[in-house]
Amino acid sequence: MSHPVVRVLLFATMRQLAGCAVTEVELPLEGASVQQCWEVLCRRHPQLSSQQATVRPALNRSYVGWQDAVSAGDELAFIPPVSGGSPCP
Amino acid sequence: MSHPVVRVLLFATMRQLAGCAVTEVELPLEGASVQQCWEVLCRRHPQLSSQQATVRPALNRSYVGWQDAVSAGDELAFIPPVSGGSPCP
Amino acid sequence: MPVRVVVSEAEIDVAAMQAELDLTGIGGIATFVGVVRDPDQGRSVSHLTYEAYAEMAISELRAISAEALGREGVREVSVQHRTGRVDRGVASVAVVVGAAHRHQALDACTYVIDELKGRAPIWKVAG
Amino acid sequence: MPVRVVVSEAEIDVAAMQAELDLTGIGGIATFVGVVRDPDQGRSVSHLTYEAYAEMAISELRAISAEALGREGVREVSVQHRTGRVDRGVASVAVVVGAAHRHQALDACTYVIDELKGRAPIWKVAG
Repeated sequence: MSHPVVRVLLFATMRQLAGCAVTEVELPLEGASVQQCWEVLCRRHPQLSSQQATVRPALNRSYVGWQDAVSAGDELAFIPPVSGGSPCP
Repeated sequence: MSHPVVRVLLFATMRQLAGCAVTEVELPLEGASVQQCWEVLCRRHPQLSSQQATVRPALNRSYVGWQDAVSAGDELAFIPPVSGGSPCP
Repeated sequence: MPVRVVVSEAEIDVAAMQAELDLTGIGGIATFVGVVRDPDQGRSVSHLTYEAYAEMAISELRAISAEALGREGVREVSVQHRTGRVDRGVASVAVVVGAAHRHQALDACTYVIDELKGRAPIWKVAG
Repeated sequence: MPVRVVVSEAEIDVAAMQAELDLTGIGGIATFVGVVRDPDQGRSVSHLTYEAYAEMAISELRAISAEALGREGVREVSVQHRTGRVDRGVASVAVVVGAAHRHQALDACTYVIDELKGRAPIWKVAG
């Protein structure tokens, strides 16, 4: 049986560090946590691991916690500090 | 010798009560106060006298106090409560 | 010229007011437009009529604008108020403020419209 | 429809956003426009480039707009953010709020732009 897979989207500094905008992560098990997906992602892209303190996870286009469960086919993103709007602090 | 004269402008409710938009007031003396001008005006238009608590005097297009001095040729107005802007309270 | 004040019967062109700003150093533009509200407290409103002591209103609005320009970051202030008949849904007043940062622009815009309502010799009248 | 959200490469037409509002019961329209500031901290800026997680940005901006609509008096919210290259002096973001009263409109406009900056997955990137 194949492992469940989630799509991981990478933006801005995360995209630049990883060198790709989209990747897939194979979960150790169905219902794995966001945190476990992050660890799998970082094994492939070790340069991302230092970013964990600054990114916020988003699952299927909503912010979630690191312990939330991920299912096969989900869209996962690790959102670096946002800087939209006008160029004000 | 003729008495000094000031122009008095009347707006909104003041204009409606007085029935005129502009009038002239003859001062009892040069350097009379805004208050004295008001009293002369109210002798001619007694229906205005009840408005004193709500109006603010303006001399030559700036708000002033009731005891400020008026000179011949000045433009005097008694500003009823303003209500410009959008129709919000 | 960082201050523009108009009190007139002419329709207010908000886009033109915004376009006239000198954008040097400006990161945020806050605009407030007051429109004749319909319905108002449950009643239908076809129009409002504004009367102004125009010369003094202009002088007060220039003073208010100068006070807003004295605030940190504020670079441009433009104010326009109509006189005469203004139909429902149409702008009776507009305030445009350009500033370096967004809160500077929004706060100064609030200041100008609040002071206008308290000090500018302009009245809604019957008719 | 009291909420409109656009995240796109298209130029922002603020006048069109304002014109699209349903003005029923509205007495005040507050608008914030963020423009690419030049100079910025003493340096000349030719343009900025914005990247967005567009689907999520739209979803967050809809949520923020709904929160603003939940405030007293707020009737209409329209938000637009650009992606890609935006030249200096050009709008990168615009927020338009229509409400019964002026402070409701101005406060809700401030709320939307503040939340946008904190939550919408949009980034300034090099290039």
